[in-house]
Amino acid sequence: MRFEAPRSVEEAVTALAGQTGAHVLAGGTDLLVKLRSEMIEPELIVDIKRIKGVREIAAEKGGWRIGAAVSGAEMGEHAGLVADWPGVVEAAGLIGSTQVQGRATLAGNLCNASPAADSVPAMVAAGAVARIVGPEGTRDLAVIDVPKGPGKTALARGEFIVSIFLPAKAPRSGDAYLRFIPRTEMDIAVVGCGISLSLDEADRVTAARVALGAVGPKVILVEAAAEAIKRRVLDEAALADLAAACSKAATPIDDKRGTVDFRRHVAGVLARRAAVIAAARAKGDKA
Amino acid sequence: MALDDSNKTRVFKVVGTRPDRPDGIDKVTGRARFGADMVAPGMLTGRILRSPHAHARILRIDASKAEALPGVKAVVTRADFGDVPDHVADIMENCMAGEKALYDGHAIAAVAAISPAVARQALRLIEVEYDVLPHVTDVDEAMKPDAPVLHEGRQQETVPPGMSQNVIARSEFGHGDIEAGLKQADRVLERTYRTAATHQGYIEPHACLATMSADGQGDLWVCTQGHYMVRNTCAAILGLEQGQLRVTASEIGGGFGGKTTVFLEPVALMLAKKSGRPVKMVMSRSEVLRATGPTSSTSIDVKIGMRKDGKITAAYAELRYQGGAWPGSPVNMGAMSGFAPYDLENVKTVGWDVVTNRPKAAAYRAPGAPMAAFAIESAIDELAKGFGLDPLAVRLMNGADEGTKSSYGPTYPAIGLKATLEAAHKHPHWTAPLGKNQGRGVACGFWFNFGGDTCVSLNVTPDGTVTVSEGNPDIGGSRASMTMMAAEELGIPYDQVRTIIADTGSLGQNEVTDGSRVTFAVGLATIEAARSAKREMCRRAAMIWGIDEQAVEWEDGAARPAGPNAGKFPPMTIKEIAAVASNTGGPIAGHHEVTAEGAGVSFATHMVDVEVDPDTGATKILRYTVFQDAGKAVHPSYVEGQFQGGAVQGIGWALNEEYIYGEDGILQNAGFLDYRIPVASDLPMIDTVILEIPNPGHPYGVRGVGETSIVPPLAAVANAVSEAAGVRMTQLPMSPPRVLAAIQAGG
Amino acid sequence: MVKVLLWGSLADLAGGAREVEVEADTLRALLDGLARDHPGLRSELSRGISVSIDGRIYNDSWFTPITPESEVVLLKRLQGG
Amino acid sequence: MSRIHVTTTINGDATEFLCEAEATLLDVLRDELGLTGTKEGCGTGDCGACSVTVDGRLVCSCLMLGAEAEGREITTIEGMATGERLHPLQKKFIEMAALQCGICTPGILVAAKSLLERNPDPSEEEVRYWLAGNLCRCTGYDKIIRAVMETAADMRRAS
Repeated sequence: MRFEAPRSVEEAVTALAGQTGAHVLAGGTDLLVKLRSEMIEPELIVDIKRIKGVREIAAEKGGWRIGAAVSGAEMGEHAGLVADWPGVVEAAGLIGSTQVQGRATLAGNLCNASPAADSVPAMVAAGAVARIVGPEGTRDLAVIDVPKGPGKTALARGEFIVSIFLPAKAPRSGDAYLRFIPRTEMDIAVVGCGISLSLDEADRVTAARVALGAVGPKVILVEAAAEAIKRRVLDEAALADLAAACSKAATPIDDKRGTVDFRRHVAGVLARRAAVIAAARAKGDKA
Repeated sequence: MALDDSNKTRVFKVVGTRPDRPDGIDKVTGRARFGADMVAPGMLTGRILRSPHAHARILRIDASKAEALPGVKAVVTRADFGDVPDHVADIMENCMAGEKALYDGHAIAAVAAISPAVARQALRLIEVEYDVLPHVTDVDEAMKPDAPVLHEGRQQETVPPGMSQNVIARSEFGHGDIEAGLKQADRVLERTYRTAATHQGYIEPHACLATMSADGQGDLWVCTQGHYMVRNTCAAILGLEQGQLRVTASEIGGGFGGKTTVFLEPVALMLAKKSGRPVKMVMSRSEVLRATGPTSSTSIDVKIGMRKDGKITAAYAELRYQGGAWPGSPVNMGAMSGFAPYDLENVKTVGWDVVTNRPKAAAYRAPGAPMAAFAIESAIDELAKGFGLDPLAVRLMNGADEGTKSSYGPTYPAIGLKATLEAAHKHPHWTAPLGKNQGRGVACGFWFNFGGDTCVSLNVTPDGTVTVSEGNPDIGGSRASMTMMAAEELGIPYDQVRTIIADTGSLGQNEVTDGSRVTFAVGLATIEAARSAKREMCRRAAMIWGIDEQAVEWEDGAARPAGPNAGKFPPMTIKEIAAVASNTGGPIAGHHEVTAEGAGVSFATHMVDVEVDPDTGATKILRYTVFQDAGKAVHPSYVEGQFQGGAVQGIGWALNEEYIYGEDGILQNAGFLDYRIPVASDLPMIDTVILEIPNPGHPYGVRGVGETSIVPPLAAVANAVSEAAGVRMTQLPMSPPRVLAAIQAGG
Repeated sequence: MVKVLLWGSLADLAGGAREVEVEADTLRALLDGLARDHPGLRSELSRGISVSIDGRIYNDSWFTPITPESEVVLLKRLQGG
Repeated sequence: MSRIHVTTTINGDATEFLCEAEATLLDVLRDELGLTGTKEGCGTGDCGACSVTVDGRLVCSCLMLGAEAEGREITTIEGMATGERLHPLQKKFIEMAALQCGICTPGILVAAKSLLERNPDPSEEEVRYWLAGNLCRCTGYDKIIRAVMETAADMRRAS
């Protein structure tokens, strides 16, 4: 196995495209576990952290461009990003321990393509877009279209994600992400739910995106859940409809982390709770 | 000097204080050397190939390609060991499979190579041909007559005919007449409880470094709870003389019973022997979970009759414990301990020892007792609450006391159960208000506590300071306790004594650090060693003074003339006596070798408040208080630490920890990600109340404290969760899916 | 003679008696006497047992004194963790 | 296999080492540099025993390649005391019996120090969540949390 730490996107693309069994290293919190357990045996590891700009959070068109090597801890320390997309920041902040937070990245969480990735439902709810570079140049792809199934992504050979873009936050909008785990920390999500919504002056929902994690082979954007609350004030009835839509949309499996029934039910519970937080944020309440 | 000191009136100077532990600085600076921290020149890396099958016949092992790989210095399979004595045959089988692989992770072969990478590659080159057999991992399934059989011919004569060969033994304990007792009850509760297998979960994986010379001399550095056990077991397996194998215990990063046997050690010695080089072996976490440790999973039927005033009229339990792939689950201890807190006229327990295709159960803190307590304390709680009675009052009404004939036979001397219950009853925790979705649970627990072979050597240096050598690895501050007891007995300051853990060449046989024995037994031997040194120092002073040695007494670190000579000479301090030791007969030492018997039993009552989220089934521990009898707390901080640590391990067992096997018999959660031990944010502070009912079998009244604390929490948490959720939980772990399903089914 | 209390399933092996009497003044004499007088107990005795004498548990000490007044209870061999 | 040459700073000392591409920083610290105070409990980032700081950021050294250390500043448990002067956390851990077996202690001390550098006045909940990635099986965490809180209070008073 070889190790390279290129200084430019071009060098990185050349290295990745020129070698079968090449893996990208950003935070490394998934890659090194796989390496250690002999799940993968790379020929080449390309550390992208020394590429200019990948460790930066930059303002762009009213939104934020987050470099592929920005860690969860760095996101949590960025006041502007926290103010606009607290749900995404919290979701990233739920990945692993404090130690893992020092390294783990949004891009890595996305490319690992785990159905249970915490940041992905939050990014999907936020309408995030991944910027992908590769031998054919640069392209932008909605985050929801990046994972294709467990461990599978839409990235071609030689391609990697160089940044994630979170769009400008609309007025009177807010986002939130909640997950369920058996302990209070250190677990993989049994169910995750990200919600982004906007309210009018009468607190009626004008726009909403609801995404579920860990209840299907990849993140699920639940259109029916968004429809269930649009044009409504988030009262008990609306929240119940939201929860029901999420439970219905979930297509989970039984495994060591949870059962089908549990996941379906809790998908609704989390959606309801996350919606309340997102709505409070949209109203400007401290939450 | 008699053992039975008047310890009730004794005023201690050092014992009962909280000095800094002697190994503290090493452990906060990273200097302390644990199992994996040792190196030797020319050292090789040893690694083990493990079975990917739960149950398979090993048809052929071809290691020729691995042996041919450059950098590979030795390959070992079972064939290298030959026949071993009967008493270590099962241990040998567990360390290296013979004819069959009996569980996922069972060791099949091992290599020693010049680097971890070469060793890894070599393992892949070993070809093993398996005939995969049907497997069974569940205890109730394994008892069925048509279950796949692990061993033929191991069933004991206690098992009725016609049962599966997986049922190894049946045992029965108790007294009185259950049927007659049940007739006097106003209610008879019958329930079946189940608990999952859990792992000791020590943070330090097993590790050792072995060297072995052609002349049969070996050295082993190892993290273990008992290096004398390692020596004796390895010597038996490898056909060595015990005296030729020197084992040195590293610092040990937790054990909780899981390091009371060997796994890697005989293999490392064999690799070292074949390669002629030192071999270091360190397990990965996944190996630790797949192939060491766990405790039994259990299935327990309880039948208890209670009068409406709370009096238990009859108590019966049938306990089925699977102990993994070989006989020896801790079911007997469960069957003997479960009803031990109670004074019962009619009590009976039946225990079944069952084998399954899982790793061999190792001891885990009060082996067998927590599961039995979970079942029995849950049933008592349900009955008490059903009658609208105070569950603490019901336990007090039925509680065992001095003179009670215990459920396992003996009559109790002075014991502390009722003291723990009374302390719990008057503690503010008991009457604190509870909120919505919250519940409070209590439970009692019992443990026997052990003694065993123990040696301590105490030397007075020429400057009058003292070294204590003992043979039990310090797993949680025992060096401090020994130092304190030596200082107490000698009447000198704590900082004048240093305690070390000696290797197997330096002391006689020592039982492993288990059974909560160390502070009791090693403490007892330390005190006796100090007393023997004191007698010698009194004799030296008498020589100097020219008086009869009977007329000298020891007080506050000095020999003083007593009786008719009192005041005739100024006292001689330990330093003054030591300074002239060469002139009065030579170096001064005391030693004591004993099979310590007479460990006092110990009881605890735990109280816990929880909140259950009715929408997700998640449980939050809000408040926790441990009430336990310590006999005499030598170093109260470390006694509290034992209470707190045991409680939290029990909380993990109650809520989230479990071995999860797939249909294929493969362990699905062999890592700390999905084997979920409690993390800091899961818990509140764990309050402790230390009761001190002296053990008459120890000079200072000490009782073991390490194990009892894990016995009550499973039931205490279950009783609290059941109250909070409004539905009785009878299966562990009470993971959120299980609690939510129970709420939904019950509501 | 010393009265020895057997646990339930051990009693079955001794012909059903929960209590047997043995001529013994030490633990060793007790164990030898039990094996001699009750051959059915030998297999369990050889697997190792603990003995409670007046409420204290003994595993190995052969010459622990026993008197006719002692309360002697056989226990399954105990193991700690 | 050619080894990678890495120049880095460890506990303030300029350090060079050679490592295999797949060697983790933990492997390098323990096996190449003899800094065995950093422990391996799991190798998967789940136990925190291998905690170190890299450019002031708390990480698991088992989840970082040795090669990534190039040009970074790394601090391990061995760098916590100054000569014979213990860090206040180290002193408090001994005084309050916040360790039993001691295997998790180096990682917990490194993590707690990193917390107090960022937040000199953490709540109990903040300490518990910050340390959630540091498993301790012996203590039930009680005395650890208390020791960190008390050290924080002492350090606030002293500054």
